[in-house]
Amino acid sequence: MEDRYLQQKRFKMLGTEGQRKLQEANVTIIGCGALGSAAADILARAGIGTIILVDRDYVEFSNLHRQTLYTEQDAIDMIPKVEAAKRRLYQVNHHVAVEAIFDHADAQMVEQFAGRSDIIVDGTDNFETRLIINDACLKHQIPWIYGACVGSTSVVKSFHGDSSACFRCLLPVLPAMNETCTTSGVIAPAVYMTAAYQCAEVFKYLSGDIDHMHKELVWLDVWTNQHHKFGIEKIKRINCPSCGEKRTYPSLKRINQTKSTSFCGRSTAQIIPATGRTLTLDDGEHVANSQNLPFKRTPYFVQIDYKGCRLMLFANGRLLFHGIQDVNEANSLYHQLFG
Amino acid sequence: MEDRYLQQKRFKMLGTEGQRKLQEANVTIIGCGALGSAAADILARAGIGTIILVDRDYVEFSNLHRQTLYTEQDAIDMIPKVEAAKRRLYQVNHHVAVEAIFDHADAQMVEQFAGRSDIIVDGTDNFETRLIINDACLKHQIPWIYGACVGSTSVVKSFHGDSSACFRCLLPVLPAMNETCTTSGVIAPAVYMTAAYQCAEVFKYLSGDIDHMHKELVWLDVWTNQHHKFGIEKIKRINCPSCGEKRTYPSLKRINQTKSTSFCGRSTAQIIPATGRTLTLDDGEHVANSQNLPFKRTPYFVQIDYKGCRLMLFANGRLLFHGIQDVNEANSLYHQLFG
Amino acid sequence: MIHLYYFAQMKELTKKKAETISWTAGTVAELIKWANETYPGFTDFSWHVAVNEEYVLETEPIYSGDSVAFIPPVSGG
Amino acid sequence: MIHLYYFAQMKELTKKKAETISWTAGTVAELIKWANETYPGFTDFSWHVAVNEEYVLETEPIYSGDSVAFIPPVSGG
Repeated sequence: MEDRYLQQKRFKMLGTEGQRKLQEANVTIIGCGALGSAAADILARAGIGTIILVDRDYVEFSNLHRQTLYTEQDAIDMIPKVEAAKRRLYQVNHHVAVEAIFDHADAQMVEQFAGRSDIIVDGTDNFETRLIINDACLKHQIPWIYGACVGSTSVVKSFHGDSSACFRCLLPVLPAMNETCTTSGVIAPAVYMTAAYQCAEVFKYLSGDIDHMHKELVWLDVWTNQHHKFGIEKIKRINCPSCGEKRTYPSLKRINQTKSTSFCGRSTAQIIPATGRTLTLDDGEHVANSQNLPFKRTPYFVQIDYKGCRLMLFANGRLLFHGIQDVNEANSLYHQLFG
Repeated sequence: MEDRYLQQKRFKMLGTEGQRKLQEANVTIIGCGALGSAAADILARAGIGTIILVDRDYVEFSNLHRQTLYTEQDAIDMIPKVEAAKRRLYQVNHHVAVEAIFDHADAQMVEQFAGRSDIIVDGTDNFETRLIINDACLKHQIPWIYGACVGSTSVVKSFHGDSSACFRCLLPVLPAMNETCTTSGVIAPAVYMTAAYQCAEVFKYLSGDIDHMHKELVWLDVWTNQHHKFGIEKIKRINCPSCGEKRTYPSLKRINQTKSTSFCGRSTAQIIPATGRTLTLDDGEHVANSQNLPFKRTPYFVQIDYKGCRLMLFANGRLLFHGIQDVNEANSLYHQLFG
Repeated sequence: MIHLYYFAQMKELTKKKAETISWTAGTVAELIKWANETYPGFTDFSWHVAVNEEYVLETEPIYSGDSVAFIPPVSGG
Repeated sequence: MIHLYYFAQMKELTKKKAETISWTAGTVAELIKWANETYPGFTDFSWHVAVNEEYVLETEPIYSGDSVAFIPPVSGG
C-alpha cells in the first residue's frame, strides 16, 4: 500500500513527526458553508484525526458555486450541510473521524467543543458567532483561526494566546452597516484563498511551528491584486471583557429567550425558540394540516409553504423562514403559526 | 428554481454580463493533478460553458491529500484522473460540458485545444509541457495562466499577449537541478492558493477585465508568510523563438521518436512509443502471458508486474513504469519486453 | 501631508482608492472628523484605522508622512 | 552596499535568508561570480535574479542600495 501522506511528510516543515501530530489532532470547524467546506476538505485529506463540523444549514443550489464538498443531488435532497460533508469526507479519507453536528452554534455548544479540540477553524458568516468562538477559545486556552471573505476579498487572522489583541478588541461594537454576500456577492477564488491560509495556520499550530503563525491580520483581494498585513497589537484593550484583566466572556452568557437572526447572502430569517419550548416535526405537520398549508416531511425537517414564503422546521426545533429577510416579520409569522 | 450563480452575479466585477461570458467560455486545463483538479472544481462550479481536461495519469492514494476531485474509490479502481474528474464535475454542475482526454499532452494535442479554447490553465508539473503551452498559446493568440507549487510555495503568472516576456524568455534553458515534489513535498494550502489565483485570472480575462490581470509574477509562501510580486518585462528577449521577431515555436515541432520522461514526486517513468508503433492492450496481455508475468486488465490498461516494478500499458499505447525513476532503465525494460 | 487609503465600501463612498492631504499633527479622532465632514456618511460605516500598517485606536497620533488606511471588517464566509 | 535575498533552495545552500554586502557598482554577472566564489555550487542551481523586484538579465547593472533576490523557478503542480 502506497503512503497517502508521502508528499506531506516530504515537506520539511511537517515531516513524519508533524504528520503524526496531524493524525492525532482534534479540530472543530464552526460553520460548514464556503470556508468550512473548503477547510474540511483540506484537513480531512491531510489526515487530521478527528474533525467536528457544526452547521445549522442545509445544501442549496446557490451554495454550489463556492462550497466545494456539495453536489447537485445534495441540494435536490436538501441534506444538512454537515451530513453531506461527512459523507463526502468519508469517501475522501475514511481514516478521519468526522462528527457532524446539525445545529446552531450557540455559546454552550462552542464551549463544549473548545474544551475537546486542539484548535477551532472559523467557517461562520457572522460576527456574533465569532465573538462566541473568541470567548470560548480564550476561556479554554486554545487558538482559533478567523477567516472571512466577501466579493474577491479575504481576511485571515490567527488568534493564539492572549498577549495580543483578541477578536473583541478588534470589534468591541458590532458594525451597524457591513458588506455581506447579499450586497457584494462572493467568488470561489476568494474562498479558497481564505481557507488555504486558515489551514496552513492549523498545520503550523498542530505541528508545533508556532513561530511561523501569522502575527498580523492578512487582507488580500485576489481580483485587484492587493495584499496587506496589519499589526493589531496596538488595539489590545486592557479592560477587554474577553482578554483583559477582568474577564467575563460576555458572549458565553446564555440568555433564555427566543433568538432570531437573518442570514448572509439571501432572504432568510432564523428563529430558535426559547429554552423550554421545543417544536417537534409532528408539531409542524400538525400546524400545516390544521391550516391546510402544503408541506413536505423528511427525516430532517418539515417544510411548509406559506404565502410565497418557505418555512422549514428542523428536528431540533429550529425554524428557517425563506423569503423573509426581516427578523420581526419572521417572529410575527412564528407566533401567528405556533402561538 | 433558485439561481445557483446568484452570488457571482452580485459580485460587481462579474455581474450578470460577466456570468454570461463565463457560461459561453471554453477553457482547457492541461494536467488534472493538484492544480488542475482544484481549478476544474472552481471553474465547473462557476458555470464555465466547456471545460477540456487533459491528463495522462490515473488516481493513486498518494494524490488524495492535495487533489480535491478524487476519492479513495477512484484510487482503488485506478481510474484515469480525467475520467474521475469528469464524473465528479457532472455531479457538481451538470450544465458544464466536460471533455476528458486521457493522454499525454504533446505539442499536437495542446495546439489543437489552443485553437478551440479561449484560455488555457496550466495544471502541469513540468517545464517541457509549459513550453509547449507557451508556444501554442502565442501561435493561436490566446492567454494561458502559469501556476506551480512545491512545498508551501506558490507561483502564478498570466501570459497574455506578446508585448511582455513569455515563458521561454523566463526559461530559455531548462533548469538542471530543480526543486520538485520528490525533494520537497507539497501541502494542499499551497495548491489551493495557486489554483485560486489562476482561476481569478481566468474570471478576469473571460469577463473582459484585462486591466486587473496580474502583470507581475506572484511568488508566495503560505508557511513563511512571504508575498512578492516580480516584474518580468526586462527579461523579454528580442530573439526569443516563441515571442520574438522571428518565431519558430520550437516546442511545437514534433520529432518522430520514442519519448521518455520521469514523473514529479514519485519513482515513475513514462514511455511513449514512436509514431507508427502502437501497442494495444492485447499486445500487453500477450507479452505478460508469454513471459508468465502476473497481470491485470481493465478497459483502460493492462498492468504487468515485473521484478518489483509495475508496468502499465494504456489503451493508447503509452507505458508507465512504477518503481523506476531512471528513464534509461525504463527504456531498456521497454525494449526487453516489447522488442 | 499624509496618505489616505480607502478599502472596500470606503472606496465606493469616497469614490477614490487613495489621496494625499495636508496634515501637520493630530489624532486619529481628528482625522475621522475631517473625513466625515469631507465625505458625509463616512462614520455611518464601520472600519478599522491602520496607521503605517498597524490597527490603532482613535487616540493614536498621526504625523506628517504617515499612511492611514480605512478598512471595513469582513464577516462573510 | 546591496541587500541580497535567497529564496527556496538558495536559502538552504547559503544557509541564510538575506544578507547585506558591500558593493559600489557592477553587473548581475559580476554578482553571480561573487556568489559562486562565496557559496560553492551556487551556479549549479537554476534561479532568476530580481533587482528591485524586477527579473533581469545578467547584463543588468546593480547600484548601491539595490535589493537583489535569487529565485529558483517552480515546476510542481
